[in-house]
Amino acid sequence: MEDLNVTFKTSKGPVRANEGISLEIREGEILGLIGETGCGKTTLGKAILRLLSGNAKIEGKIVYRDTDLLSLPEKEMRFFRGKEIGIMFQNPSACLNPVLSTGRQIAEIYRYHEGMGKKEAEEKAGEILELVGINSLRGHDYPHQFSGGMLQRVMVAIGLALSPGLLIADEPTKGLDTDTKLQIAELIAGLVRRENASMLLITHDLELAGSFVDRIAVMYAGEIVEVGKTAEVISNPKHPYTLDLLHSLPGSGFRTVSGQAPGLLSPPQGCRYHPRCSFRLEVCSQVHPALRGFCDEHLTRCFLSEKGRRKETAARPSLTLQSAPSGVEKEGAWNC
Amino acid sequence: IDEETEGTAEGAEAGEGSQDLVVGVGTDVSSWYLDMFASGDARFVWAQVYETLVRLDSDLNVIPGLAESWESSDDGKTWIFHLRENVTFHDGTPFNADSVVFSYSNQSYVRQAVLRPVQSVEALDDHTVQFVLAKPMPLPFYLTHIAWPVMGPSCLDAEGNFVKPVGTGPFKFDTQAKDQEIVLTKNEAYWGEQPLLDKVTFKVIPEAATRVIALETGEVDMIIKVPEYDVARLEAEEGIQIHRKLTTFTDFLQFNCEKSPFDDTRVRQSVAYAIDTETLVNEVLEGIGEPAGGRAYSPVMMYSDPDLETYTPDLDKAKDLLEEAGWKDADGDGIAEKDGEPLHVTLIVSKGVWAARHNPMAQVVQGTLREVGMDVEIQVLDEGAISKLESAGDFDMILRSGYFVWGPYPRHFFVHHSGNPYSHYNNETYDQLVDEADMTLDSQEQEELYHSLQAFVTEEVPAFYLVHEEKVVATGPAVNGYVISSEDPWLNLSGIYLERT
Amino acid sequence: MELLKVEDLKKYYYSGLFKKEVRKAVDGVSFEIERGETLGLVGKSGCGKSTLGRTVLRLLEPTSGRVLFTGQDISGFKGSALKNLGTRMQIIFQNPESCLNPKMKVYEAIVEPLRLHRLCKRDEERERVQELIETVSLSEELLFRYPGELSGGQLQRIAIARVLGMKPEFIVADEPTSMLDPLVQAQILSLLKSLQENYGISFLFISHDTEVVKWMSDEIAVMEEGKIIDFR
Amino acid sequence: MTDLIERTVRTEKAYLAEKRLSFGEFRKNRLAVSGILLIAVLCVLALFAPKLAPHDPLAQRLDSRLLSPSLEYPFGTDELGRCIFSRVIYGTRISLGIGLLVVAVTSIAGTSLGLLSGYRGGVLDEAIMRGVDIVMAFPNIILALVIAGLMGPGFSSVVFALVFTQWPAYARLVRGQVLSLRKRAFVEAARALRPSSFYIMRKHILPNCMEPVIVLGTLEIAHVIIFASALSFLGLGIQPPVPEWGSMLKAGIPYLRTAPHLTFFPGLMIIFTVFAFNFAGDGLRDNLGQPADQEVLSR
Amino acid sequence: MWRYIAKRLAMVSVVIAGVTLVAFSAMYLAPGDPAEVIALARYGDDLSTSQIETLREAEGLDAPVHMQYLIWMGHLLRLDFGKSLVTSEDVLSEILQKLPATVELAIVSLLVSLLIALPAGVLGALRKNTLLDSGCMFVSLVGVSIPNFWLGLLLIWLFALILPLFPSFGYGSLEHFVLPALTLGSSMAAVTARLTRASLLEVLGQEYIVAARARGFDERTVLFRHALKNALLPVITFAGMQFGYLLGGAVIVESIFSWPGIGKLLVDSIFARDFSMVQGCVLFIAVLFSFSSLVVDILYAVLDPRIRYDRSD
Ligand SMILES: Nc1ncnc2c1ncn2[C@@H]1O[C@H](COP(=O)(O)OP(=O)(O)OP(=O)(O)O)[C@@H](O)[C@H]1O
Ligand SMILES: Nc1ncnc2c1ncn2[C@@H]1O[C@H](COP(=O)(O)OP(=O)(O)OP(=O)(O)O)[C@@H](O)[C@H]1O
Ligand SMILES: [Mg+2]
Ligand SMILES: [Mg+2]
Repeated sequence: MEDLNVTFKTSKGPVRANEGISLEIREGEILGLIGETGCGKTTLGKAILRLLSGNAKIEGKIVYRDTDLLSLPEKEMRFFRGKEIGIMFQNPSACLNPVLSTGRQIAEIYRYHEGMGKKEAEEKAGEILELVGINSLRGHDYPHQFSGGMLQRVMVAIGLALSPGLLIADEPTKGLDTDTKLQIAELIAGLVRRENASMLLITHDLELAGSFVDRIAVMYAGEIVEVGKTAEVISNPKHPYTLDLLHSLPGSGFRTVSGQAPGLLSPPQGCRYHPRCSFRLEVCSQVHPALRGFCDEHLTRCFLSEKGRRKETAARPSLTLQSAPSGVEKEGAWNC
Repeated sequence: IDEETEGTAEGAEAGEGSQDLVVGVGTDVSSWYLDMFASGDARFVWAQVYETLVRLDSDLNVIPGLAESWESSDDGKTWIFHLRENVTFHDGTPFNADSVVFSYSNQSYVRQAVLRPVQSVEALDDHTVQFVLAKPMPLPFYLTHIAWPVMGPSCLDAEGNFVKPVGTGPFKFDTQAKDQEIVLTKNEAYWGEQPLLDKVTFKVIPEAATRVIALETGEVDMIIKVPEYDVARLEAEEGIQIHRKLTTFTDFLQFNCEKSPFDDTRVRQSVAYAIDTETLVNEVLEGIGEPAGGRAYSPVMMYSDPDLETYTPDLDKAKDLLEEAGWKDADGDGIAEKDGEPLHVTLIVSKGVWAARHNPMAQVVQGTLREVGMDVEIQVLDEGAISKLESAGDFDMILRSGYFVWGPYPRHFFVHHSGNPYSHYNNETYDQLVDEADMTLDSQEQEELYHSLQAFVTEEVPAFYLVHEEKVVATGPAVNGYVISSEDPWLNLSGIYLERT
Repeated sequence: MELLKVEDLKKYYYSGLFKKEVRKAVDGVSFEIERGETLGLVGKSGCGKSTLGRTVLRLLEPTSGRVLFTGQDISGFKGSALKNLGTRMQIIFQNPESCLNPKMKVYEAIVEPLRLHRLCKRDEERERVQELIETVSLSEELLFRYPGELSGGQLQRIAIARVLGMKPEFIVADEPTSMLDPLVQAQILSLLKSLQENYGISFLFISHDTEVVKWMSDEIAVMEEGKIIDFR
Repeated sequence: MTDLIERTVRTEKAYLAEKRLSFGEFRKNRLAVSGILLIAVLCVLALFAPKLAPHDPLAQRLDSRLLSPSLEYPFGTDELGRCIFSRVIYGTRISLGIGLLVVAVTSIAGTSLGLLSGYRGGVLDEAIMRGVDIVMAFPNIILALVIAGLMGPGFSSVVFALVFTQWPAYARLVRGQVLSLRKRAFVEAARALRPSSFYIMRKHILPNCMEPVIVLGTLEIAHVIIFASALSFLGLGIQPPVPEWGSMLKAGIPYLRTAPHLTFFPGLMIIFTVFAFNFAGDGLRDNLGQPADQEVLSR
Repeated sequence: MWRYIAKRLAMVSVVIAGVTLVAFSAMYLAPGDPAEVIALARYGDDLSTSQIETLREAEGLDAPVHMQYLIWMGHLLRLDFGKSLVTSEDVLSEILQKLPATVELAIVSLLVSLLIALPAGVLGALRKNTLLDSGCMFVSLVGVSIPNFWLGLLLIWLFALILPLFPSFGYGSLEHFVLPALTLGSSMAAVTARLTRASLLEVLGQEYIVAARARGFDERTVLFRHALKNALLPVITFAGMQFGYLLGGAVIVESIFSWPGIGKLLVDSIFARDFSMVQGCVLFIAVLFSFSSLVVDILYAVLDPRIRYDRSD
């Protein structure tokens, strides 16, 4: 993805749900995407497959294995959906057709993509349902007869059915109890690894991300604010938002940060996190920081790190910037 | 008749192919038995299967039918008919006096209606029948009606249920598919002139426009009741022939003479002067028909008075008459008033088969009467509603047709007789004239009486007679030798033969 | 006296067009919740938690069993008593994406209960909505969007705001934070907790996150196959 | 405090802007605007018929019958030499009046009954739906006859007859929609607020099932206008020579092949009306709270 | 479901009782003395009052209305439909003779209308706001605005006379169906097409359609396997109603095409005040109508699994 912008036209003006997103998902990699709710994760996932609603405008470049998806005509886009790039939606109760039995909705995929017979496809559907922990007999049931977690798992089953080259999973484990969650996560990850496929895992579950994901990208208010190897980001977060996020986990004290995510209609000037940031600098409110490398493959969008300073949780740094941010780029001294 | 058709018979032999005629009619035959009236176009079919004792030729002259001759006693109360011999019904049973007795027995509905005065029908011998009446009556005229023909007693089974039509006519009943078609085949044993056709199929096509197209496409060879507005167009079409002849039907505006404003003869006369019946014929009916100008008897009818003075339209006269009657437009709104009441009248039109011609006629009448200051409200109603208003006397005018169904039928004038509950007209002189005419047997006297009746109606206007209708039949290219007859429910197929290319 | 008492509640689902199938989603459940207390409800996915939550509120007619709210059997409630119950017992649904009327804007969705129960004056309405949406950490710019134009987490918080506006005494919270990031989740949960402390609200709190349930609840019930097998 | 006021004012503004905007959207919808314009034209025709019609619609000129359109008679003359243009204009009053009134009343009544039936279910549903079956299976002509007999001819009896026979269509249609809508999650969520069922029907179900009602209603106008003329032949309502599109059409049928303009122009007016209401209906539907993005994304 | 069906079937008798009762009393309220009108139809214009009175007594028309209805009902229970008051034909056999033509025409017309409407509606929805959509819309709006009698005659003129492809009238072979079915079908098709379009548009805007696209299905699969079933609900209702209407109301088309159907029989009988025939027709129409509405309701439940009739959850 290069410099991806997604704007939704609304009655109030454009909502910039994704702004200047450049991100790559490598072959065989699981990339975790975390971030504040409403920051544009789902939008990003849908944008890849061009499934956004009519009022969305996508600009930039999305290249999948040498194909620029955004320039494809709608007809050809179809060949990338499902088989090449699969997606598990976030809201299963709205994304399953209420008048078709779940089994049929899964079987359909096999029949369409693999040309299976009806019988065979239904059997396969049963198998994959069993795989996500649902009795295959329930394939005859309709979505409204399923519990929230079961629908979630049906979504997973549908996403996995084709073992796509790239899987976009939007919170695939929400609403599942811990055991099932792990089981499902392992199932997905296992499959992806086995097929040497890639995955974009959108989640709010940092623990899950911690244990299954190769790299993590953190989003805030429509922008990527930090990307890096999982261990790096979790243990050594560079952006104050990532840090706050980690602190807010129930395990680490449930600490909350005051304030609310900015509206995407008119995001704050400068760094978008600055109103809530506890390390706020003067420049933060004026200049929009760029995403840059902090150390090998660890990028962040924060002025603090630009100076190569590691944040200390306790101290409030009193740094001032000497030069304009545009000049900072050339600075090569990045400490790891 | 014999002489006329001889020549065409040769033509038939020369003609190739089947002699199966297809006729498009508007309604099906719902009843084949004499306990009910053969309504609508059923009579055209009956006319092929059944025959009457007395018949009319195509110009409405009385000629022998199944009865070769007849005579009456001097008082006109006893009628003796001498029946034709060697006639057999379609099923082979002989036609004789018993079958006549059967046909005019008490179970035939005519005995409850117009033939009520008949006290007894008896077979004097095998081929002589005697009708005894309660009052003098020109019975043969009545017996020309095709809805009251002679049927074979064998049309009933042992229990007295109707099984199938058994007549003596030139064609035999073959099959019937309800509301689709009736198939008749040639009666090889017909007593009269042999029909040239082998088979006649009547197709039921209720919609006139469809009937016309069916003729144009050749799906049928002949259609009856061709709409006036299609006549000119069809005439111009190659191969299609239009046959027209004046009939006994006359459209008329019947007044409610029992209530204001039409209880005043002057007001009725004013209407008569206002309406230009020639315009009606020319502009509404495309020139088909003959303007009546108040004349009750169509010129084709026996006793129609050729010298009768009819109305010529005169709006000023009409207005004067109205004014004389007290109706004057005082407030200048174009509507006359009397005692402050505006001249507002209702005109009832039936929604039935006549609607197509009566609707525009009624509107023209409305428009015309408006000019003399009469505000006419048209109400298009179904028969039930009309009969209700009629018996309650809750109307001013009715536009109707068809009382004068066929031939020299003396009963016609009963329509305004005070004995008729629907007449809404009370005039002793008139009643007397009608009764007298009905009972007179001497044709000289009859003629005089009927002439004076016509004059009376024109003068007193219990109804204003508008248009004498013309019967229009169209035939396709294959049809030869058709001669149209004035008698309307009668369809004369005797001379027809087909030449298909 | 306990605020809510559930006695041997059963809810069976019948399905099948021509042949009957019965699914015993809730099969004889009894529990009590005191005022100001939270009962956590955990259990494997599909064990009947949501069904229980909805049946307790009588959104589903129970197959059998009783639900007593402040000592009264709510199954007999009608008319204004039932209407009144609306402001006292509420539920935050598990699937916010389908729980909002697709043709109603967010503002209308939040204001709906307020108007319905006349919980505030007409002229204070807007202010109240503003307040509510901010308590769930959302920006006001969302107010005039349709549900289809919001993210999962935003929908979920709107569902919460809508319920909070009524200041109910008892709330069934069916995985109220499943779509929220930890930061916001912490905010919302703290909000719920502080509301509980200030107003004595009781919760039936359904969640899969053991940490969260532990943090929220006074007591935890464990469900399996439609029955409560353990109280912790 | 000032903060609070400011905030209130702000939302107030937003709210108002919102309201205005939806009107703006409406205006943007070209189809809807053209629909409204067409309706306006019809209304002008109806209101100012005496000013606009070049001739007396009832004046017969038997010497100039069946004339083709000309400068003097823009739409030609009919079988009695009346100016079809003037008749068509005057006909707007009656046909449009009947069409609008009947469609308005039936759609409202039918929709309400359908809502009730579908949402409440049980005996009420059974009763209403059997009522629907009875009315629909019942031959309309009998009804027309009875009304004609009891009420006599007149505008109101036509309207009554039409309303009585046309409502079931809406009821059934709406009920079908309601049956599946009432099982939707958002309805259950709304039920949790414990409003009256009336409220749920009005606020949550109705807006989501208006689509077919609007479609049916805007198309029914044509049927109603035509049906009204069929009734006039039973002595109900509009009697000749009053100009009314349906009757004009019918009276012109015999001349379909020789003078097609007799049927063409009244037919055209019916089509015109149907278009007007359909365009407006489509606009209305798009503004009924259909989120802009709920549109198909095929490009 | 079985129980529901059984219940509904039982309800058919209520509908029958309802329709026939209403029809019976309405016929009485209709203007005119029934005996007189019947006599008029039986004996023609030459009526005498005694004939009317005899008829009134013979046919039991002198009994109070409710008694007449009860007597009729009583006969009906013994499956005796009586005889036509006007023609003395056996009501049952007359109806059974005409019913097949009506039902056949209704079915064929319905099929024709669906064959026109569904593709038009679907195309309209898929190519929303394109020329094609506007074209479909234009045609369908014109379609509803054209009265049957006009269209019917136009079709006859075009396809029987100008291009002699089909017979202009009659009933029998398959070709006879073409023009009447087209006439009836196309006027119904318009509404159905618009409904399909509107309903499909609504469904196509749903999230699960996006989800189906995400699975890589081509538009055809999305449409036929996913969207259409949802979109069909209102269409089915409407088609069901149309079918019912066709059973009793296609009078104009029947008479234009000389179709020997029950619609014309009914109307003729109404005008002739042929009570027993009217009652018989009304009864059959009501039964068929109830069945079609039951079928629609069952189809609902089959198409939309959320709809259940037996138990309300
Ligand atoms: N169709 C739309 N029209 C207008 N705004 C939209 C639309 N869809 C989404 N948005 C806005 O775009 C932003 C990003 O939404 P998105 O669904 O991508 O968030 P998300 O990161 O997935 O959040 P969550 O974790 O809550 O699911 C949100 O603020 C949302 O309100
Ligand atoms: N309308 C219905 N008809 C039939 N079965 C249903 C219906 N709704 C739910 N079920 C079934 O009832 C059982 C319990 O469902 P419920 O939604 O209560 O589970 P849950 O505990 O909330 O699960 P989750 O944690 O996954 O949301 C499930 O097996 C589900 O499939
Ligand atoms: Mg999301
Ligand atoms: Mg649940």
